[in-house]
Amino acid sequence: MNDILSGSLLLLGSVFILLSAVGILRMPDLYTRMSATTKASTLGIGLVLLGTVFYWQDFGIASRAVAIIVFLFLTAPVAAHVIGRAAYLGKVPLWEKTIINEFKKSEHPSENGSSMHE
Amino acid sequence: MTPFLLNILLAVAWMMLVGEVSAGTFTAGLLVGYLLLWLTRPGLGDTRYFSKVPLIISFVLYFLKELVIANLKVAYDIVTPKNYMAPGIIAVPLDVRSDIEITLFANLVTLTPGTLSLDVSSDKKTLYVHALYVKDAGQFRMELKNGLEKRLIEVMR
Amino acid sequence: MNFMEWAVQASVIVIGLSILIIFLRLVIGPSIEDRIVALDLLSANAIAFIAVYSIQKNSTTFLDVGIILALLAFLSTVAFAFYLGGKQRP
Amino acid sequence: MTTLLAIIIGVLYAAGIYLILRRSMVRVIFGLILLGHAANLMIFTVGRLTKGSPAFVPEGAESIITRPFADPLPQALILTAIVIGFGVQAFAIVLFRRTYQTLKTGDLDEMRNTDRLPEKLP
Amino acid sequence: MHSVILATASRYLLALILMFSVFMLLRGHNEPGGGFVGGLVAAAAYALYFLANGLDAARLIFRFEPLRTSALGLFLALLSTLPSLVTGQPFMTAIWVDTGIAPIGKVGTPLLFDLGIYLLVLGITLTIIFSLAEEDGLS
Amino acid sequence: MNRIIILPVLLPFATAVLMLLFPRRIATHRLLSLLSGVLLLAVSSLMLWSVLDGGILSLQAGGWAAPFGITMVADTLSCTMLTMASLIGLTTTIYSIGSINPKEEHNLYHPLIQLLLMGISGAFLTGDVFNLYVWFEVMLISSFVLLVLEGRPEQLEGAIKYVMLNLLSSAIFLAAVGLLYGMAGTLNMADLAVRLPLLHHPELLSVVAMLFLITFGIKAAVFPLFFWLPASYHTPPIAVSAILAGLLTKVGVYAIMRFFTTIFILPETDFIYQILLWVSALTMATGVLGAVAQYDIRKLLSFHIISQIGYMIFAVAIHSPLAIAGGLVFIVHNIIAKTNLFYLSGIMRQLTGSWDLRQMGGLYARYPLLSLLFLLPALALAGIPPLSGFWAKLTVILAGIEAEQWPVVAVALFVSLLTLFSMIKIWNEAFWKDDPREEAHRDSGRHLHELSSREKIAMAAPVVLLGLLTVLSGLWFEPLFVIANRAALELLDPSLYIKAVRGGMP
Amino acid sequence: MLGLIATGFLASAMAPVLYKRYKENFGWIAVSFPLYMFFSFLSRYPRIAAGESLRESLPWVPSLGINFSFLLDGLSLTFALIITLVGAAVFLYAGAYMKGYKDAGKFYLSIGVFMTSMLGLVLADNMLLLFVFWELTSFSSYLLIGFNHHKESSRKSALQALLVTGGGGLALLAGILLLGSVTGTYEISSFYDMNRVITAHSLYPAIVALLLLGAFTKSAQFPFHFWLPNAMEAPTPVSAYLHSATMVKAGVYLIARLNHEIGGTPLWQDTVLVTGAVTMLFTATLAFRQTDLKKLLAYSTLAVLGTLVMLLGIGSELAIKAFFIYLIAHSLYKGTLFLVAGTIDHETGTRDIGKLGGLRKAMPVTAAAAALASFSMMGVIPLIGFIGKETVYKAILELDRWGLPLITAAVLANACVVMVTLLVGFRPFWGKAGETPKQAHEAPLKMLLGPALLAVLGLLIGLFPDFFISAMLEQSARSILSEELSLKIALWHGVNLVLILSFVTLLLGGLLYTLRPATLRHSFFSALPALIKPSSWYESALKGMLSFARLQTKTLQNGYLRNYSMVIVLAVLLSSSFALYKGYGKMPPVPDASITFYEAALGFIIIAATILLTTSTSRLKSVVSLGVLGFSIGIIFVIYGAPDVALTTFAIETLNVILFMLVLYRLPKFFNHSSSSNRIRDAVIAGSVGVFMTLVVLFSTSFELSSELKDYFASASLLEGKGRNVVNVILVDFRALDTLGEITVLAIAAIGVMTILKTGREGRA
Ligand code: NA
Ligand code: NA
Repeated sequence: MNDILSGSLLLLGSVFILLSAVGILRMPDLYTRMSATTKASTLGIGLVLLGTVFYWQDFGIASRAVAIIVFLFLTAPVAAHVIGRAAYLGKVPLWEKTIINEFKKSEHPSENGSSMHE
Repeated sequence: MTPFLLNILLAVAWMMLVGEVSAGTFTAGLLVGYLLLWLTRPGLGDTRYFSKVPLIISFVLYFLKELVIANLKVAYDIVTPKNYMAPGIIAVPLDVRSDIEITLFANLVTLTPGTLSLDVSSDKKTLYVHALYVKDAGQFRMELKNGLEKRLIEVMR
Repeated sequence: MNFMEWAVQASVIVIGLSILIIFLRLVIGPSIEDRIVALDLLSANAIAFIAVYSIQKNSTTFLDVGIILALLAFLSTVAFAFYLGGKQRP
Repeated sequence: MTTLLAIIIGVLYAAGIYLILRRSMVRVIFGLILLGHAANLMIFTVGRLTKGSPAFVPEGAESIITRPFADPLPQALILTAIVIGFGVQAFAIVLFRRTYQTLKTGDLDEMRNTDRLPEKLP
Repeated sequence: MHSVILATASRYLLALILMFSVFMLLRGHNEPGGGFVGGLVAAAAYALYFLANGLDAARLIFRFEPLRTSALGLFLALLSTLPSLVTGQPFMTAIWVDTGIAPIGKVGTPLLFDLGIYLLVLGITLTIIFSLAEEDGLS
Repeated sequence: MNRIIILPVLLPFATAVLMLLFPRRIATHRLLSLLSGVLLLAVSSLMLWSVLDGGILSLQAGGWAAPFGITMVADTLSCTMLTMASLIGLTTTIYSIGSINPKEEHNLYHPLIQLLLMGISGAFLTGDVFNLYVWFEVMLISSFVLLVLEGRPEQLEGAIKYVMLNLLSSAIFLAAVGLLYGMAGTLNMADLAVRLPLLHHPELLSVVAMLFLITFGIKAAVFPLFFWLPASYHTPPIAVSAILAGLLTKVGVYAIMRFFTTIFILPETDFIYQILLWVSALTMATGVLGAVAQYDIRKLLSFHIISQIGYMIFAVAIHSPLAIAGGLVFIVHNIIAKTNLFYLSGIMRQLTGSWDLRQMGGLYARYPLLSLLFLLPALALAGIPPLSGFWAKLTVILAGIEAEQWPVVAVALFVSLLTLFSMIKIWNEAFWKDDPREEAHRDSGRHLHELSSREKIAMAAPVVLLGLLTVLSGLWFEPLFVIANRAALELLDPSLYIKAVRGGMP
Repeated sequence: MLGLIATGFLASAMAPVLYKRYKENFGWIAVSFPLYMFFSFLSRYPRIAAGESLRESLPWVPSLGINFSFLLDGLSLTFALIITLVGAAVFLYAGAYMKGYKDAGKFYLSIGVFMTSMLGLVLADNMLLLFVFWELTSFSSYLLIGFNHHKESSRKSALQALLVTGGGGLALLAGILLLGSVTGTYEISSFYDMNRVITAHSLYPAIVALLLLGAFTKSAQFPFHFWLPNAMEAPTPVSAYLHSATMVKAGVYLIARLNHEIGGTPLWQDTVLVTGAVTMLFTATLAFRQTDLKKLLAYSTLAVLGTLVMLLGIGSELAIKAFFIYLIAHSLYKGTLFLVAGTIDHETGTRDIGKLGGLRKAMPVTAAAAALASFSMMGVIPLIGFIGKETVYKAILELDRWGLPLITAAVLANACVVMVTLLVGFRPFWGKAGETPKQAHEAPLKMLLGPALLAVLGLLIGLFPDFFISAMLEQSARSILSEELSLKIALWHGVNLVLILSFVTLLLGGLLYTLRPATLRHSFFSALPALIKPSSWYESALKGMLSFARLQTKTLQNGYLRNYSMVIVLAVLLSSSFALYKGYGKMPPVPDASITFYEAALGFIIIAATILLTTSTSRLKSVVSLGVLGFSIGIIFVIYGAPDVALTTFAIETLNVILFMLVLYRLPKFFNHSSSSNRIRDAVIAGSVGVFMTLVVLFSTSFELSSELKDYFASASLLEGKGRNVVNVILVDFRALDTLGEITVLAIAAIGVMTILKTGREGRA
């Protein structure tokens, strides 16, 4: 029974991970990639780890797996934020079909550097 | 969050890490936690915390629901060849005030698929959010404020 | 092969595939931020791989590596962002 | 896998050597780092590979002789080598940075003053 | 780079990661980890704090002079070798205290040695990072 | 007595740690350095005496029997090298007190020197191949830092080459150690000596031996691997140049000696000696020609190091008892004389304000005593009897003659003539020639009376001491030769070493 | 004798101090030292004359067979007496001559060391001990030639003398060592009866060549003669002492000393004879063009040295007799004449014979001494020079081979010597007064005593040869020929061919003297000796060596780091491939080629990231690739059971990223200056290294490794190391010493980083 639960969680998680991977390949610009996919990945990994919790059913292992999940959920959004912010300030272009942009450059007068592409 | 509560939390976290629930590990956790809090004291500032366990639980459940729904939505978009996206960057005025509230809110927004907190204005009154499915900017703002932000404020205050 | 073994095998392959796809993004870019995001995702997926691998090899010691990996991947992403956001530095 | 690792090691060595033969300072640093990786992987590989079974004495047991396990000694050597390598690399990177700042060039071909002979024939 | 979100997050992460680093240090004799990784993780915590909050804040919160921390680490490592000399055994022979402590296992000079490594690694990593940051005027 | 072996490593380490705990107390640093220097010299001499008296000492670090732990071994060779290292450590410390800028002392100069000595001592004493790598790295990184302590452009430039090429050598070293373990399953030198002849698959031995040879060849600065040395050794403060020049390359030679007399003495690795033979001739020749072409006294001396390494390598290539003894005599002589010459060049620079021989002059007329002090190591280096260098040259060449290596003997003799030539070049330019500059433009140099008595004593004492040693070891050569002979016999009969390390083990 | 030598060195060392105290009067003190030695040798004369040899030995380096062994026999006594006697004259003379020199203290030190070394050389009974003194004479001679070191020509000449004699010294050393390895001893008296052993040995030709090379350079034989005239840069007492009476005779001494042991073969005798004869004639003709008093004397000295060597080459009893008389005669008259030349120089300020004349009125005593010595040098009866020349001619005439050419050469050479004598010994004192820079006065007593003593001695020995030198001669000849000889010396033998030849020589000399001004104008005569000019060979050799040194250094030490790295890489590649080929010579078996999907993916990523890193044009992209690479390698460690290594790898990679992010702004951008052909070349070499390493890994993993250590660690980790993590137990316990070194490296690296940055800030401030 535990195997079934655990195996299903592994599979489900893997699917989310794959989806996110496909997403990152398919999405048109950096922002859409980040908006769409980084969390799917986080969720997928969380599910896989949950799978390990159910596989071993050991408090020590469970707490370690949970620690990873908690840590991932704490850090993933921050990471996405800092990169998204850096990209925007570094003038990584938006997809041409972006319909609205309320983030005015004047908010950040100091940001006048060119793109970070080398 | 008072340092004391934080200390307790760290002690619990310690027990989890060690993988053994006992008075010994808890005491060790308390000690380790106390030491670390003393070390990191300047960084914590003055925060208040009062226990709202039920609120927290319902908030977590709400968020998980949102998370799964949004994930599925985006997943559908990824696996289907057609693109439903209408992305944009929206300025969301903030009611949350403290740094920790802003951070939590922004991170929860980011964690939800389809949205990404790009930046907080320097006066900390506006959050700029990149979203995949923007039909109406005003509506998007209201959904975010009435849903996630409202519940977060309930939990935090 | 029981279900669990099968699930583990499948997961390993699926995760491996995902890693390859993300690596493709890392190679393509085009912006440096794209590559950094890809790197971040690669490390995260590596955690998933390690978790599955630890089930496959029935060895829990690898899980600790996952924690460190999560922590450090985050740190390097922040470092990259720090650099990218550092244009205004003297 | 040993074969694949042998090839990987070869590629790492080749790339490392290629990079340290460049004129551009930063590439040379990257070359050094690659050589470090190559050496570590090589020690690991020639110490023979054992999959998925780290050298830990399990709870309750007193030795791990009962099952095949990865040789811990090469691991300990690599750990030491990695750390030493890191220290040395960090120093080298900062040295290069400082040199660039002082000499205003990143072209190693322009750093030939210490080897210059006096112009006048004796 | 100043982001409220990162700065706030880093403050809470600092304690968490530091705790994890101590954990890594203490059980390294039995599980993956040890003084070296522990020290690196601790350094990573402060590095994160520095990246988010700047050099001055990071120095303030670290409280000690990084190089002295390394020196202290070396000193502990040195200290851990002395009992063997005093007791007339070959240099660096481990001396163990009989009673074990729950998560750590047995306590002895190797643990002291590991603690020395921890402090040294923490100290030198921060020495390097802080020196570089200072050089770039990143206060 | 065996427990004393760790002190040469522990003493400088402890001293450095104490200094690092109080990084700003320069006066304390000096005092501690001196104290540690004296103690180290006492300890290493005691060890040498003890080894000569009672045979090889060994210590199993951590109490783990060989080959499981790390063994430290003190035989006659390592004790002799160690004594030399501690002697040079002490003299350099004294010399530094009079010559190093206090700013550098604040930049942790003294702890760095101690750590350098720690690395050197470790390298001489360890009986473990990987541990040798570690000590090499300790030595290297401290030399890196010492090299750029002042941060002048030429130091940075020299350091880049020094660092890069030495790191390349470390990479090769590491690979060689890995391969060796992969073949023999052990790292203990004595254990290797026992196991290597019994290997079922010895095919890779020649490759591994070759890699070790190249690694140590780079450290020892032999042809054609020496480029890092002349590119960098003339750039740091002269006290640093002196200690690096005196000791670092010799560690490489020591390693070659150790490895190719104790470990790699198999039919598979015999071709190495042939390679060493030709390498030695080319090293002697290219080094001395490099020296001849120079006008910067430090560069000239740096190239000389290489040339002299050639003689030591020649000795290893012959590896007869006489040759090894001669090689060791050469090392001892060279450490003393070469370091002394670097010290002297620092004094000459103080007095003339220049490193360039063409800018110097008039020293013979102004400072006859200094001239005499210069002549001692200079003539010793050129092999003029009865100074130490004569015996060094004599024994090595005699060994070459006995081995009937005529071409290399011829090169060695000719090179010694060129060595004389280049020493005379310094003498001619700096001492005999009149000062080329007008009296008014001599402000860059300082007159003797302008130096404080601390500077004078601290810079002169090492020169006098080493000069005396050069003379005394020439006049009373027999004891040195007896020690060297003992070392050679130990080296060429590894069973003693093996027995000391592995005890009763089969 | 050891005591005497040791005293000599000690006394020399005290000379500068004493000189400082006694200044002007030091000459009188100084002379006591050689005089004391002279008399102490003289006191042994009776025993030696009685056929005794005195021996002394003290071990020095017994392990190498080197002892302080001394031997006083006829040969060494002759030399010792010459050395000390001429030394006394010179020391006394120098007391006045060196008055004006600031460095007179150093002069006495050097010349004292020289004299003692020279004594040691002739007394040594151990070849290596002899060599030690040999080198000391070379070096003290160097210091004395370069005494006027502010002059470039002095420095040059000193260097030249040192290089030539030093080079010869090295040959001598090699010869001695060879001789030692053939005979098993360095004690000269020990191989006294080993002539057969030595001459039959296959190394004999080499030994002869090397020993003679040493002797010829020292005694300025053709083609090494050129250093001697140049050595006239030395102060005149030095020239008198070293470069005519003593040091240049060291080579002659060596040949004489070893003649019995090594000689007797055509190789030895002919080489010596021909070299001596060529030197005699060639250098004598070179004197023709000289105008400087000292140069003239130098060339005549060369001719004499050639003659002495030639006589040893002839090797007959008569020749040895001639050798001895000539040796003594020459030391006496040439010493005198050099001192006289010095006096003239000192008093008039010039040594140019064109400017000198009529000095006999101002300097009567000097003129008398000069005349006496000159007659001896010309071979005029009844001086010792006459006996010398007579015996030489006799010895040559006795020869059946080469008699005629040799006698012709000898007469010609001696005619030149006569001419030189006329130029040096008479011309300055006679005729009308020349225009000299200084007004000439008679020299002070100290400068007169020496030359006068030597000149008178020349006369006395000439008159009573039997009394003075016969006994010594016999004993010396015994040392050289090892035969009991009874050689009576007489001044007058009646009118015979030899006497006629002597007469012809004088006439010819006078003729040359008178013809000289006219012939000198003909370029033919001045060009003649220049055709063969070994000194220019020396010059070009020196120059060539210097240019080659420069070229080589420029080529090798060219400053390009990538070339340096390339050489090392090639050294590894070529030598190790050779070693690999030697070891295996076949392709490796492929071990364990099985592979899972994720391993393949990992391998792909690592290789791709490496390629990305290598080809990247952006630094940031490179850092990202490096990150991927590092993390992937970490995963390999995870897969193969090395969690601790993986942890460390991840941590280090992250730190590397942080480090790069902090410095990247301050690092140069990538650029590509290398030509594409360079890049291809590098890629080929790098690729070859890669292939080589792959092969090595495959080879070394192709068999099982049985490691005793692995099992030991596993079993001892918990029981004795008290830990379950074996790797960690190794790090902090089994191999804690490694870790101690490792953390030391880290600490030093941190200090380095801090220091570099700090000095950088201070530099900018
Ligand atoms: Na989101
Ligand atoms: Na560990």
